[in-house]
Amino acid sequence: MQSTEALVSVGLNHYLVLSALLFTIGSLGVLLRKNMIVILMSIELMLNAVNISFVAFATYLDNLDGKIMVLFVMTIAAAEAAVGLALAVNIFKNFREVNIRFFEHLRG
Amino acid sequence: MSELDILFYILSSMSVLFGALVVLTSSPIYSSLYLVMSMLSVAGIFMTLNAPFIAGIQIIVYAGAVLVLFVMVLMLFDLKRETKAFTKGRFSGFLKLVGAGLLCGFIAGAAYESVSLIMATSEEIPTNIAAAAETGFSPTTNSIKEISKLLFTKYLFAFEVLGLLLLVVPIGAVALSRVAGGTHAKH
Amino acid sequence: MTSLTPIIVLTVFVAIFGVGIVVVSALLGPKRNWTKAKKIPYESGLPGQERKETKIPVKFYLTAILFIVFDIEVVFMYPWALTYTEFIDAGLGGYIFGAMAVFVGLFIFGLIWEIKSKALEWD
Amino acid sequence: MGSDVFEISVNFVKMVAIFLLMVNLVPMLVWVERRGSAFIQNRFGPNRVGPLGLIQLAADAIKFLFKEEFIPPKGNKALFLIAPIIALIPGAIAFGSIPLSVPIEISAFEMFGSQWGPYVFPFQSFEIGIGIVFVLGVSSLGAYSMLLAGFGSANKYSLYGALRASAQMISYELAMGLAIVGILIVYGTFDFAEMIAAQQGPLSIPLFEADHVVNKILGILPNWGVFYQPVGFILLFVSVFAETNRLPFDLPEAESELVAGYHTEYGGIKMNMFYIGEYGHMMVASALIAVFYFGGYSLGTTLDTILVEGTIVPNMSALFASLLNLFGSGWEQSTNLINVVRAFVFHGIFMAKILLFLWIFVWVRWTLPRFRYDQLMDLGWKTMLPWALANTIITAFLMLFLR
Repeated sequence: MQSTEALVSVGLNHYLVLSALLFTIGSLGVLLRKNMIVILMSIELMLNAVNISFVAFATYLDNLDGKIMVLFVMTIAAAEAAVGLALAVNIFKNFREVNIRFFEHLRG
Repeated sequence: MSELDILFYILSSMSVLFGALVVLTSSPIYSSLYLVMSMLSVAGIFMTLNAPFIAGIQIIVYAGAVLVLFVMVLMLFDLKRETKAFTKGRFSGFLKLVGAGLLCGFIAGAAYESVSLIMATSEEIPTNIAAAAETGFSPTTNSIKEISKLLFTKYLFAFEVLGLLLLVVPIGAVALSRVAGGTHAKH
Repeated sequence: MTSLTPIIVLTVFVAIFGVGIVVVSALLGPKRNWTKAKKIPYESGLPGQERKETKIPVKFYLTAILFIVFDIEVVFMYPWALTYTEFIDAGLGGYIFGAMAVFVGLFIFGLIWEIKSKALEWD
Repeated sequence: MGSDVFEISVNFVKMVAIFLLMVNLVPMLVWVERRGSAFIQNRFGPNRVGPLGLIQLAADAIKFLFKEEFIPPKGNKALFLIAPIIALIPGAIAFGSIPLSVPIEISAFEMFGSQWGPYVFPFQSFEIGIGIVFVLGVSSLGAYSMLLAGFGSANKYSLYGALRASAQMISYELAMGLAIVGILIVYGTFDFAEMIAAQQGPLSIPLFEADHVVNKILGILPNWGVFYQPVGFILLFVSVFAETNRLPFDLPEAESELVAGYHTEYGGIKMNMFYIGEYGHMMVASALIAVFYFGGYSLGTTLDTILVEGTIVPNMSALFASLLNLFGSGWEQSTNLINVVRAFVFHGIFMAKILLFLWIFVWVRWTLPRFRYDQLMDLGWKTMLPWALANTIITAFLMLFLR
């Protein structure tokens, strides 16, 4: 690490560490939680972490491709959340329960 | 400690704290509300990264649309407080914890390596936007117009493919609700 | 650069203002013990209809999903509308209009499909 | 927020003043609503307490403070209490980002023995480069206060009302977004101040030369946005009624249908905070309509010149100068005073436009009947949205040639 001055002024490292932290929290959520909707939420959290590092690199390397990729990542995340929740509602309507334990009942 | 740094430390600690609360709270309604707060603080972080347009879009798309759907669906389910929110398997739980720790270590290491890698290739990058402003290395000024110009020249194909994707998603969601047992099934 | 501190200061101020009013009204208000009738949820006078398992129609989520998808298409039109006149001045008017014509065409096709498939019917 | 102590304190006082302006305008609007509805229904309305019932506002506010604190026992206590506070925040922040008048330029002056440098104070709580996107994003957060209020109070009618209200609010946000796309095509900027600047001068079509007869006739009209985007104006106007749950779109709160919807279990000051939130959204909506389509704080160049160079600002600043001379001397020539007075004159114009649109909100509420819920949703999805798309495409197509 550079001198303590880097600790004071916020640089690219700080944004990357922040995005790494958020990414691991999201992946922990996916691994540990049973409720399907909370898993979808932690996937949103992971995608947010990716967005932070995209924008951080776009700002510090001063090219705009990162910011355009963020727009695309947001669209994909929203589409995935929409379809995921449509599935969750169907499962809830049939099984009155949204925990992952029930997924082995699905045939095929 | 310029104004920008204090802002960064406040917002990043808020987003990490609320992100952790999303995963840890047992009742899903509270975790979705913590996720809203985490999204808003991430939008604030985009502001400190000199990307106000992306912050605005994040508030409209994520906090204003996606999470309204999450909160609405959770209210419809009306799940009470879950007792066994976390997977109960002792061995599998332990395995997952170790896996997650490894993942965290890899990512943190990759972050440090990539920065020094980039430092080596391109010329000296000022580590702080405020410092950058003084040294004349000013980030792109009115970047909102440059973003859209780049979007429609270089990334036009991706833009059209996204239009197609956004056509498929509603049709899929409606088809899902039409299937036997779905909410709008034809009975 | 749009500075962020005034927004945070205003939010905190409004939140403190709101919490303050609620606390003041809680302190000033009279304290009475509530009769049983006051405790049950208000259903415009009809006594005790509170069934155990309230059956709430689940079809609100379909509107929210359609809203997300069409909202993203509207959000993608913001940068297009922003530099539309600049593209025309640069002589690329037809190109940019064609690009958005395809995108809006898909938007309209999705909307017509939704209307025809009666996904938005409210009983 | 500013470089030195003076600037920070002025910015903070300005922010608090604009928020209090919004909060204090609410009882005034309630009074306008009660007297307006009385006028429309050919009766008197409150006129007992003070002249024309004006003290009624203060009486209502104080009465609300002394109401009993009621929290439904079976409901979710935390969400029940958070909901009214969240109802306040979006309206206040959106209102703070709209420029209410021209920025005030203060040249360097000497006070308390030290020299204070020149400042420029924007006449708004905070300056934000992406005006429209920010206001749209923040106003879409309003749906959360409804959902939490409905879920917090354990009453199934209020949950049903909250779901209906937020479903209605989000489906009209699409038509609002597309109407704003039409505005963006015409002005090509997100910032409100640049939009208002673009609406100066007489109306003219660039296709014909300046002294052509068509431009002569049109020249009478100011160069406002409503003449460029008439359909967009109608779309935004209608969808703004639905955004703020005002009649004829207020079915989720209708007494007869849904027992006053999501704020059934609320009483006293918490109910009042929902009103402040609703009226705050109405103020933001009428300010947006004024900025997009009616030239914001400017009245078109001819009238502006009368205001600034002509008679009004010089006379008023002379009047203020004579008043201020009682304290200090030499206020006549100070340009700072003239700048401040000019800003407040333009602010007066903008508030006049906002109050006009607020009166239209009240007027429509007491004349039109209420929509049924499926008619309401069909109007949103099946008529407003296609019209908004058609408006955007036609505007883009015409801009290809008129440019």
